[in-house]
Amino acid sequence: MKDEDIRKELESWLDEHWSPDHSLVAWRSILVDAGWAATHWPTDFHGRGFTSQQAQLVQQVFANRNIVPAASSSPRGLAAETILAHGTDEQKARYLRPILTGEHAWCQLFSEPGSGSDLAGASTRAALRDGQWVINGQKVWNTSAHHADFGILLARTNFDLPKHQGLSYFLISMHQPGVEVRPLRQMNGHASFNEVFMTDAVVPAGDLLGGEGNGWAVAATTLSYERQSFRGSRRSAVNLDLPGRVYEEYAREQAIANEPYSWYPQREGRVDLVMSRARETGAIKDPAIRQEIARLLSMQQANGLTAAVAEAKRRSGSNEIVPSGSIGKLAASIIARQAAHVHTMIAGADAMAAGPDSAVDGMIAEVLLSVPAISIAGGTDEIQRNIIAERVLGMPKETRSDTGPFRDIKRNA
Amino acid sequence: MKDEDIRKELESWLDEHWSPDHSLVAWRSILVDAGWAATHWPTDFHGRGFTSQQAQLVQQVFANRNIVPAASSSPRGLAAETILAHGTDEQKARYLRPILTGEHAWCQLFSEPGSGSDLAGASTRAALRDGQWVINGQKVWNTSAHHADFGILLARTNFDLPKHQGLSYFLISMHQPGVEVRPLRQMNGHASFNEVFMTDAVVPAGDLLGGEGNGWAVAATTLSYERQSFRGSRRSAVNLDLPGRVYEEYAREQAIANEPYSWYPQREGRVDLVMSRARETGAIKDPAIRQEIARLLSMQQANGLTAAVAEAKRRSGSNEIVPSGSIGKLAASIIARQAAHVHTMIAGADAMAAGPDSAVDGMIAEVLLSVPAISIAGGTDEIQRNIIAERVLGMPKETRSDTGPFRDIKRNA
Amino acid sequence: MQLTLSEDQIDFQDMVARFLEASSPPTEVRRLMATESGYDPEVWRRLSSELGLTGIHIPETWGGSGFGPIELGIATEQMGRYLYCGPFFASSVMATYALLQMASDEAKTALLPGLAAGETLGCLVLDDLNDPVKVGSSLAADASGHLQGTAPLVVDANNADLMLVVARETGGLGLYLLDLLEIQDTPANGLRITPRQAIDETRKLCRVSFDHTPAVRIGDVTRQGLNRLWDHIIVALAHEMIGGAQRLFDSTIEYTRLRYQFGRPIGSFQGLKHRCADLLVQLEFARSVTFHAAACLDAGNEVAHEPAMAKAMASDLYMEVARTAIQLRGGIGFTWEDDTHLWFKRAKSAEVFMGSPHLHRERMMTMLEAIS
Amino acid sequence: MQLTLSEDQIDFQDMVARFLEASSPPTEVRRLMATESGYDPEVWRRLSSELGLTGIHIPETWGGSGFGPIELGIATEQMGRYLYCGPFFASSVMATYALLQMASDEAKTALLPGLAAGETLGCLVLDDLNDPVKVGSSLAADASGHLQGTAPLVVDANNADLMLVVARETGGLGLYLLDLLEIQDTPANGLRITPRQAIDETRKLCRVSFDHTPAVRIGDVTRQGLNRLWDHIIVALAHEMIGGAQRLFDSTIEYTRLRYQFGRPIGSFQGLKHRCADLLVQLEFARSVTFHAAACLDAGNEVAHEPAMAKAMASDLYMEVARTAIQLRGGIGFTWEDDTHLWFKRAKSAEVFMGSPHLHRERMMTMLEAIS
Repeated sequence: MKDEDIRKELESWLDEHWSPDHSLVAWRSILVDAGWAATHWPTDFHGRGFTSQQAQLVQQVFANRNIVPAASSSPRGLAAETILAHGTDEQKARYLRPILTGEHAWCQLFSEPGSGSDLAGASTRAALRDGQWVINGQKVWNTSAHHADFGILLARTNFDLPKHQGLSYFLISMHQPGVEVRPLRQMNGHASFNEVFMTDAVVPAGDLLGGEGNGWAVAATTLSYERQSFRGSRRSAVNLDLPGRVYEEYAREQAIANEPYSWYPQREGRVDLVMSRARETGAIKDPAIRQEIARLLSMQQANGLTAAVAEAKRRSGSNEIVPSGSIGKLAASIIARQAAHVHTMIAGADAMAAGPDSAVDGMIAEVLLSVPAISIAGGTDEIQRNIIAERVLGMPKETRSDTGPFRDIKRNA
Repeated sequence: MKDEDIRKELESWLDEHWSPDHSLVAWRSILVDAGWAATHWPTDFHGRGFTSQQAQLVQQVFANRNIVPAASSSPRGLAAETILAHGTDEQKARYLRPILTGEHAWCQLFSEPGSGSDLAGASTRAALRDGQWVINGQKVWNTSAHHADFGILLARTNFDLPKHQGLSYFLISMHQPGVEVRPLRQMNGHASFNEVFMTDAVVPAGDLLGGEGNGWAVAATTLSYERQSFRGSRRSAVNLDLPGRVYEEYAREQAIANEPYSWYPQREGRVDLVMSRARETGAIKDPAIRQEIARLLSMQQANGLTAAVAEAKRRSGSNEIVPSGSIGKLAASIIARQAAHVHTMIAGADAMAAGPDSAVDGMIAEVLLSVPAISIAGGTDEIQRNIIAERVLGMPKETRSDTGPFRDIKRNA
Repeated sequence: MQLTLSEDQIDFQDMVARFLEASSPPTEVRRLMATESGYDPEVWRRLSSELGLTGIHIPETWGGSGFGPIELGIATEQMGRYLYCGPFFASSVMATYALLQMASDEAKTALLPGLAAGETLGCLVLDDLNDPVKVGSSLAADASGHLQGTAPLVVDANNADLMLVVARETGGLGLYLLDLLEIQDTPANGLRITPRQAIDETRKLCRVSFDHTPAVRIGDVTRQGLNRLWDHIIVALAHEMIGGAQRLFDSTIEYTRLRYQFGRPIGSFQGLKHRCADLLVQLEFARSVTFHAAACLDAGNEVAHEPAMAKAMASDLYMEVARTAIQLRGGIGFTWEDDTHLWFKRAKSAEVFMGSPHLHRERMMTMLEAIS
Repeated sequence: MQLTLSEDQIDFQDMVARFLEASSPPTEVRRLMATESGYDPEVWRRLSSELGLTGIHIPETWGGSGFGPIELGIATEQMGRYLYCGPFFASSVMATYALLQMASDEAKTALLPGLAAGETLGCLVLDDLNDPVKVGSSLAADASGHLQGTAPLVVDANNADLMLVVARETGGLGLYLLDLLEIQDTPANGLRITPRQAIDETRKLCRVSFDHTPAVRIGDVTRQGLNRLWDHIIVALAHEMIGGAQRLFDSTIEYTRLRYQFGRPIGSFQGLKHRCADLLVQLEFARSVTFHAAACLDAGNEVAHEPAMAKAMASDLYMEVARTAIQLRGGIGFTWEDDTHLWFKRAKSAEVFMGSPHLHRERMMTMLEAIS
């Protein structure tokens, strides 16, 4: 199908069906029924089998016309793509539609306190009892778990197999007595994450995804989608300040979805504020500070260029090894650290203060207390360096200490 | 014996016997015969069994009166102490005296091209054939090997034992056809070291030291003496510019002994030159350079203080864990690197030039081309960091990959 | 010059450590930092009267024990280690040193005994906390001793009974006293003490402003004297930072020994080992230099670069240790629940308190240039 | 703006690489660096006439191929990689750019074709190689065009047929020409070219001094123009450094894979891995910025901070890679026999050539301030 044909068909369909007076769910139901909610999905499941270029074109039309799209916030999207890839027809039929309409919110239950850098070391236990899976264990770093209806869960069904082989992947209802969600406050005062405690929580046999013992392969699908969304913007392309019920409800949904990420720009160091701060405070005249600003802005621009070059090469289908996401992630960490250093130098003693009456309405203080997260979240700097060294540079791996049956591997109590 | 009595006895002995008109060997022979050459050695072997404090007192008297002492340059001293600790009476009788008189020069044959950081991985082969040891292999980093009469040699007598167990320690004559010494030029133009190639070189059965298979234990004695001499000055305490045959011969001996070390101050970065260079060039006015000078001088002073504190604690017999020599070694490396950085900043484009008509008669250029050695020689920075982490901080060791029979350990071809 | 602690000093250090170990565990730190005053009066009373810490560096004539910067450093080092919450730094370090070094004998006699006993609490108002050269740029006194202007950052002003103010005056700077109990009764005194939110909640901050506020002039302040005061304060601060850094460092090493990932303790990974080894070198450096700076003050050296050097090194070291302490703990180290952030925030705050590292390196160079 | 090399540019790069791979192996580098001229005329002839490198960035009017800074950068990057020994940087980069940017059309017409063809060799005499602002401080021309003064560091002056000199004159700076073949015949010309020992023996250095030496004025030099010339030269230099750094980095990674200690390849030790990963980030950064700087020049941007940024980053990166390359090789890396030091010396020399990193960071800030 030609791009122009797609555009024409969609535009005329929208002319006919779009109205800001729908409820959010009603509008998205119309979208799903007409096959415009997830056009890159297969025709059997709400889609049109479009290529990702075609799907992007569709999104562009929605954005241009300022029309509310199907629900796609992060953990929701990861769940949908993973179910699409590994689910049975029954699972797809049951779970995909309410994800697109926004009726079901999802969360991701992978990380555990005992296995932060080592997802495959999960020790949450899933045991089949009386035809259903009984789950016991603790998960952590679960964004939006307190708003979620369902979770994608990585748990161990066999402790006698090597660690990657004993894992299974489940779709778990968050609304049950065995699941307790507690907010987890961070050192910067925000509480963007949760801990999830599962005590004899239950998953019906039909909600095992991808088969017993295949959890790591299924999780790999989720993680690969997660990495792809790393560079994407979290902000909706739609202007939310328009009249109409669907806009109001969508704005509310977006506010909830974005709330955990409000401090993320600070976590990256707010390089954008550096020059104006240096001018306001007069720090721009301090040669020692100028050196550090120059280093920071150099790295920042270099990182942007490096990413643009990688993107250009990817698009041109070049065979050259393109530095992976790990380089960008490690770079972001180095930049944020230097930004915090520079903001500290610029502020001087004022950096002792926090809150609304401190520099940039407390934003500088929030930077100083948020940057330590960027070198940890989503894989520590140390893990990124290992990946770069082994996968990009081809340096030899170390002998592993975590082979053999999982139960014999030394791990945290 | 009281210090005062020692001093009196020595002074009156010296009054009677010392004369600058002796030949060097003749004077040292007199010293040895009278037991003043190595007073901390046992009475059976040229010594008086003095404590190290008493021996220091003796040295002090020699220095105060500007009297030439027994021969003691570095590899010679290491050989003597090791023979004293592990040798048979025959070996001691044969080798110790000519070391003290200076008639025999020695060199150390431990490092190999294939095992730089890993002395115990030596693969030079020693095989017993017709009642004598036949040596084949290559050694490297052998200071003064081209002036040496004998070498202390670490070689492998058994390739089927684990690596530390198959080594033996030999006393080898350098004057034989199977031993070839080649000078090894460094990137800074100096040639302070040699490579030594041994092809069917021969060691009489009686010159195995400490028994077959005990090489690592014997080498440990040598290495411990080597570490102790790390902080000591290499310069003679004696004024060499005096008339008299013994002074002339001693000056010649010292010149040969010190020649390989002439660039060592440059290897350490010549921090002493920084302030004067900064003033002369006007770099002292550059705030960015001032920051780096301040960092350098801070580290330099801190290192001096840290060493002084450690020394004070050692002397007071404190039980506190005193940061080991590895910290000092690593610190020296960090300081030298920063010194090179600072000298480069100060020199600017002038740092492109070298030789007598460049800065400080070429000394700055020599600094820039010599500092890379300090973080390698005598144990790389990486090895020092491992030692600090494991022995000082008690962090857990990694699983070893070099256990089992030596012949099965992966190593360089 | 003294290189190591004497036996008496080690005993004193142990005593302070035992006291704070019992009275300032993290649970107490968390409880107190959430209060307005930020301290426990009973602990303060014992620290002052039983341990005599508040008067340790005050001559016996004025009710102290007559020791000096080394002993004060021992005390602040332990306070940094246990993150002691209370007005010690404001009152016993800043205000007391200001009196000792700049006040008239009359004022010393009147005020030091109360501070030595911990019965009165002082604070020191400086309108700039970055650089001694800038002090006096926005706070001035007129000929009748009335103060005008603002000091944006004053430690523990909310807890103070008396306030020492360095203000610009015709021809220079002067030291002024406000008795806060007394001035409350003065109508329209123009004094405003506004508590401020601080990055480090264990150390209370206020904005203090004066609008024709009556004060008493109690001493001359020369630029050299102010530098010297500054140096005394930053050496006590450097000790505090060393104490905090050591604690974080020790606990981090311990953590790497006990925490397993990929089937082995994370402390066995060479990447972490090398980082910790480098930190140890930095820690030993900063510690040696800080102790030496105290010894230089103790020996009465007039102008010395060592205090600036110590502050710069201790600041860089503490931040680096704090950063590493969070990093090696991973996600858990970034949580509120974990104690690491309490020290991290102190490290960040202390880094810029009384001058950032680059500023002290510049100061140090100026002094070194002057010497030779 | 261009982000990646076009196919034609990649072909060009491959061609240059193949040529240098064959003509500039380390054995040749070692042979040539020990000679006085430091280059092989036959290789120079092929590089000029067969590959056309000497004229790559010269407009076709003057005998070149009409490409720009990107293509020149491709060439110098490969020269850095293979440590090509020859007067390319002095003649084709420095002297040619000086003519292109500052000379009169008449002078261009007279001189550029020879340079483009590689038949004449030029060099550029600047009395300061640190900072464009300082150029002209010790070299002056009088009204009759006689030069007086000294330039302590001139690259390849010993090989030059013609010398371009930036000299102070009444009211500013001017560009002067000395035809060295011609001037030999002038008695008492006052010109002295003294070869100097260089840290990097693969790039020949001389001291050049003038004592009432007759020269021809061929162009105006504004401060802005000089800055622009400087920026063109340092971008070509940054490319050269990237090429050298990449070569050292690749060979070092390879070494860590093949070298065994303690029964395992040293590249399996995490300490080394993390260090190499950090270096790769720096390398990618410096490479992106350098290419971008060339693209900015190519696009004709008037004042841009990118050249200064590229020089600073490439310098720091190259030194860090060079240091690591020696360190990870251990003792062997410090020997003359091993090739690593050849690149190390180029790295050290290039670090300070045409301005040290801190100086370019300062320049970059000045330009950034001017923009916004």
